[in-house]
Amino acid sequence: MHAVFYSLLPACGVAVYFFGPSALTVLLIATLGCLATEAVCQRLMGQPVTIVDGSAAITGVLLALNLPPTSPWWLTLLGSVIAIAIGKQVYGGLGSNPFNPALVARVVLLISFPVQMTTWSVPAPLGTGLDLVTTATPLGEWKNAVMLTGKMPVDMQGSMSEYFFGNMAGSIGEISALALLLGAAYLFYKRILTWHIPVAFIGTVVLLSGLFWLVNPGKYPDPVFHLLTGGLILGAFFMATDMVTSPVSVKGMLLFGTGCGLLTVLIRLFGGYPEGVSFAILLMNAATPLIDRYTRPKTFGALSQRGTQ
Amino acid sequence: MKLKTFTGGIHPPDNKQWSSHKAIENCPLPAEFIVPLAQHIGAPSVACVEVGQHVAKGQEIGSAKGFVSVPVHAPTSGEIVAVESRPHPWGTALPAVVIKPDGEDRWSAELQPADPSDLSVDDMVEKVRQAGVVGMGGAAFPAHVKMSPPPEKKIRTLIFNGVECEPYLTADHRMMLEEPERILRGVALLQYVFGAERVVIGVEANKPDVIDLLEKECAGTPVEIMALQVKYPQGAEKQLIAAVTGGEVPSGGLPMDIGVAVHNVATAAAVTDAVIHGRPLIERICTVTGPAIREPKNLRIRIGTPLSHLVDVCGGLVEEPGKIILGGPMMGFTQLGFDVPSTRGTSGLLLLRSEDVAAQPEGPCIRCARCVQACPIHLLPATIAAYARRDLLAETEEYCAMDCIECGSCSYVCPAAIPLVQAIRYGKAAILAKKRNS
Amino acid sequence: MAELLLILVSAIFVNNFVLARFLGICPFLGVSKKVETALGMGMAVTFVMTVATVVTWFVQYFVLIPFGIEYLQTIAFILVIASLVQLVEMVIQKVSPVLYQSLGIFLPLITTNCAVLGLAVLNIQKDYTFLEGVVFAIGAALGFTLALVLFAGLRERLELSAVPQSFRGTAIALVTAGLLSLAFMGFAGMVKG
Amino acid sequence: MLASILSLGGIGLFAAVTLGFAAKKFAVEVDPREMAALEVLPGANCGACGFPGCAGYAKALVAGTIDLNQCPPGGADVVTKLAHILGVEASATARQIAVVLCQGDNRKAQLKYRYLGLEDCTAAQRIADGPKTCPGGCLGLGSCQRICPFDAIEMTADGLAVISRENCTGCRKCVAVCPRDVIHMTPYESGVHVLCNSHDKGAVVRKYCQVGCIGCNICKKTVPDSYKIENFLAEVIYEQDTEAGEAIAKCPTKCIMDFNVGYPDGSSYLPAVADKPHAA
Repeated sequence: MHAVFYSLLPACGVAVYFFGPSALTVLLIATLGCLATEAVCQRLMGQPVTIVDGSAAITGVLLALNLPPTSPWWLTLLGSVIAIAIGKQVYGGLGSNPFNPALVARVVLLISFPVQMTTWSVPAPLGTGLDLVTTATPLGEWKNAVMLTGKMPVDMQGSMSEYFFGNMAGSIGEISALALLLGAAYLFYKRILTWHIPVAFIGTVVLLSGLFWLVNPGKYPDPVFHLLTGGLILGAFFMATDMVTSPVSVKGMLLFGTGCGLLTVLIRLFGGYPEGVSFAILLMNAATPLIDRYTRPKTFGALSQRGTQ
Repeated sequence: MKLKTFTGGIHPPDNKQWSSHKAIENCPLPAEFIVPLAQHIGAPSVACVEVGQHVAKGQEIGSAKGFVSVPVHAPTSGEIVAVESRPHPWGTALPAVVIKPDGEDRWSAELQPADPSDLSVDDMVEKVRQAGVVGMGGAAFPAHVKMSPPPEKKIRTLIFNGVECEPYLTADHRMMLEEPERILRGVALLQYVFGAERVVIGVEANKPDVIDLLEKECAGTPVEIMALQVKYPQGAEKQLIAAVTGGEVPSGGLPMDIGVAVHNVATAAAVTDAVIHGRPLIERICTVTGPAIREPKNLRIRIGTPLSHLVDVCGGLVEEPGKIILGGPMMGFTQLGFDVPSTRGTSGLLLLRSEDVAAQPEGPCIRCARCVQACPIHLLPATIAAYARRDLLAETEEYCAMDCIECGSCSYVCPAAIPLVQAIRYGKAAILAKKRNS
Repeated sequence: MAELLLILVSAIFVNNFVLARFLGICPFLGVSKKVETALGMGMAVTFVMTVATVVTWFVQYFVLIPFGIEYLQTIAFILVIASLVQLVEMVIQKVSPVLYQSLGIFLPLITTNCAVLGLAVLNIQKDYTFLEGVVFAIGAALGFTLALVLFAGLRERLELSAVPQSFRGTAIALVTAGLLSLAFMGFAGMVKG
Repeated sequence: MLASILSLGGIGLFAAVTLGFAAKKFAVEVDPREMAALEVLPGANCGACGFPGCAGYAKALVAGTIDLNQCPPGGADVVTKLAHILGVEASATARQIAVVLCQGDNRKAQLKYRYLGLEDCTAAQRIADGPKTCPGGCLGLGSCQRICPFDAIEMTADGLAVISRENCTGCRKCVAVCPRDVIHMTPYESGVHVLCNSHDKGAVVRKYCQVGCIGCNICKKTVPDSYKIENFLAEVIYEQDTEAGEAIAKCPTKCIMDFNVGYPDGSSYLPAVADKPHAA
């Protein structure tokens, strides 16, 4: 559990570098909020308080990484209460929740407070003294352009390399692909993550968006754009791979990842919301019990595939 | 050259360094032998001696009851002191014959050696049954039953289990190193009984000395020596068959259903003694090891030697043991004390210190699926255990709890220290009980 | 053809009858304890919805409108649906008593199931042609079944989690249903519903 | 106006005809009495009547293969209702409740080994006959408490099962699940019980339990017709237990208890205020 916490630190570092103190406050409020909520809930239910295991802290950081850098303190606090109380403790604490708590909070906030949740800001690296100017995320920009003109926006904001290092608008954790990949590599090294879900997830997104891109390059962005913008890498490596809410068998994980990828592209290209990763993962979390039921590994010496009854 | 193995399984530290270099020593006779009448799978034997009667070494003191049962023999010559219930390794008090050795250790006169060439297959199976030979790997299943498969089930491949994948234990290792000819004659006898075309001795790659020796001994004979990847539970019957032949024993079926038979190397040696020398199974190699014993040893013990005697022979205890286990740490039986006798299935006595068994409190299952990857039978241990603990027996059975071989891999890898194997065993027992009642 | 596909997809995902339009909530909560029962209920509702749409479409355009008695629409539709449910109930009791036992009261309750009546009325309001109406019905029914089976899978999983005493049963089911419809909000706006 | 009547009437008629035809084709005869019986039964599906749930019992009742008083949770009023439905004369049975015949919690009784594993008596019993030295004592791991459908059993802090006399409906599920058979069915009226289930000799019992019955016969001497001793274990004769209370004070290990006075220590249950009349 603590290893996952450390693997998120690079992303937080980049966020604080680009968005300055406001990102730091969001991170602190979210993490402390989650820890406090878990302690209160467990005390109320008369269970031993287990915030030391760090699962609430991880949910807090993940939630913060999903929020815009300028989100007000009450929004973050409300998000952490929802994540822990409704997302996890109501189901009985660690291991019992069917949905990823951080994503539950993000989607609740996105739908309840659309304005605050979509005020993005231009990254102002520390030392340049720029205050944060509000702007749209690359995905948001693309969706508005398609809505209005039916075509790609003419002057796309920033180039691919900038996206890679994080110099683009987006929620705190989404911006730098490099920092996230660094954290994920650490988790692979510690063998906490298996490759199945991220590879299936990202693979499906790249393939499908590539297909659409080939069919109509004027309208649909290329796969690399999809990869580096929005919450794909954060979602694929840290959100979708949350063990509690993802399938147990290898076939199940691959199916889960593919499903997430499919839904992400569908929502991004045709849906109402610019960012589809959160919804895709939540939907696949809902399908996990069924996936587990029908992708059981074949029992040793079983005559037929008894798993699919 | 990639070594063969099965899918799933775990890599626990093998801890064999305590005793793997120690030659086999004969264990001196204890003051008193307690020979349990129930030592094998199947109906326990019935005492056929009275208190005060004088018996010779190897004389039958408990006769078999039914086909799946074997007789029990006196480990030495001496006087029957009692025939009563005594503490038994299975945890409860069970009937046993208590013998006070007279020190002469005189073989019984009726036992005569025989020349295998003029014995028919049935004679051999009968001699093996009379000698009380059982599977020495720990399961203690009567060997003569395995040696008489129904005629339509032809055994094409005969596998000898020299894997010994259980950590700490080195009994088979030392026996293969020091008494290979006794084993190989048994192998030849069993090949004759089964008429198997292919004979394979499976040995894990962590015993290179044994592999070289056996390859030298078996050069020119049809016996194949196969080095297998070091992985637990390689020694489990179904897993060994999958590793050697690639075939899977059908769920709920037996190895003979796919034309295979598996015997422990020590069982082969016991068959030699029974058929050629006419001697019953009254002794076996047992590794006394673990951090809590002063001098770990590989002892040739007589069946029925109390554990307290084994501890004294190995120089006594370093400290009060946290756990006393008969067999290995993965599938062994935890004992309440040392006043328990050894039996035919006792492949080792493991004494762990208190800090070795620091119990971690059980945490919630976060579905990390490590147990799913570890399970050699490709089950979902966490799901089965969860259903079993809530007495949802229909789902427990639906998720194939009955196929579980209780090897302990899932409990070993579970980061939340959930007693998965105990929960599954509880589920299996509940399912069987429900079947019996309905 | 693309038009029909759009209706189908929008009925299953975008405007899911249970999770987006919030119709048919009582069987959604009542019959979702086991996946098999949920599937059984889904099939029964699919049959009733499809046939009901066909019949109500004819009743609307060949009986109510010619005679100018559109005001009787609700009564007529309920009459048709009720008799269809009666038929389904008999068939299921004969074919699979186990399913009949597990569905229990919820089988006859399909008659008053707002999803079924809602579908029939929506068909008329949207002026769907006969074919569009049937496709819409199949889409709605599949959407209902999808939501029901997903929810049954989740509830079966909750059987194994340590839900606190005060939340066990319907309480946790309602929370989970809320989160499930939250997830389905992702499809919002995907197709002009 | 006429059009609406005719059209609706027409649809109704058409539906009626098809349903009539279908009803014959898919006819499945169900005895209405079975439905009525099912309504009356408590529906706890506890299996005390020996049938897999109330539906099975209702079917057997209508078939007449079982008498009416086999449903303990239903008690007397269900018996009378069933008699009314089936038109049969009913023989009411005396109310029976379950009692845990043991006081040896983890402080009073000795443990054979430190048990680490499933919080379940049946699971613990499979390992060397359970962690408690006493062969018949309550293991206190809560199997009975979890299975009781009427929430009538609680576990004291020191691991002893105690059954509330008021909540227990006598469905016998705890008796079936207890691996040590320490829960016995006793008449509701009798509150006095010998709380021990060990047939070991007195000297052996003293070694592993402070409140065990040592078979000293004092209770039998004090109230001869209320107690009987069977190989070193005293037992109340419930038919004549009116004076059984006198022996409580005399028992050397305080093993006999009157549940109308108080429950074993550590229990949160309180005895019913009104003193229950003893069986005549």
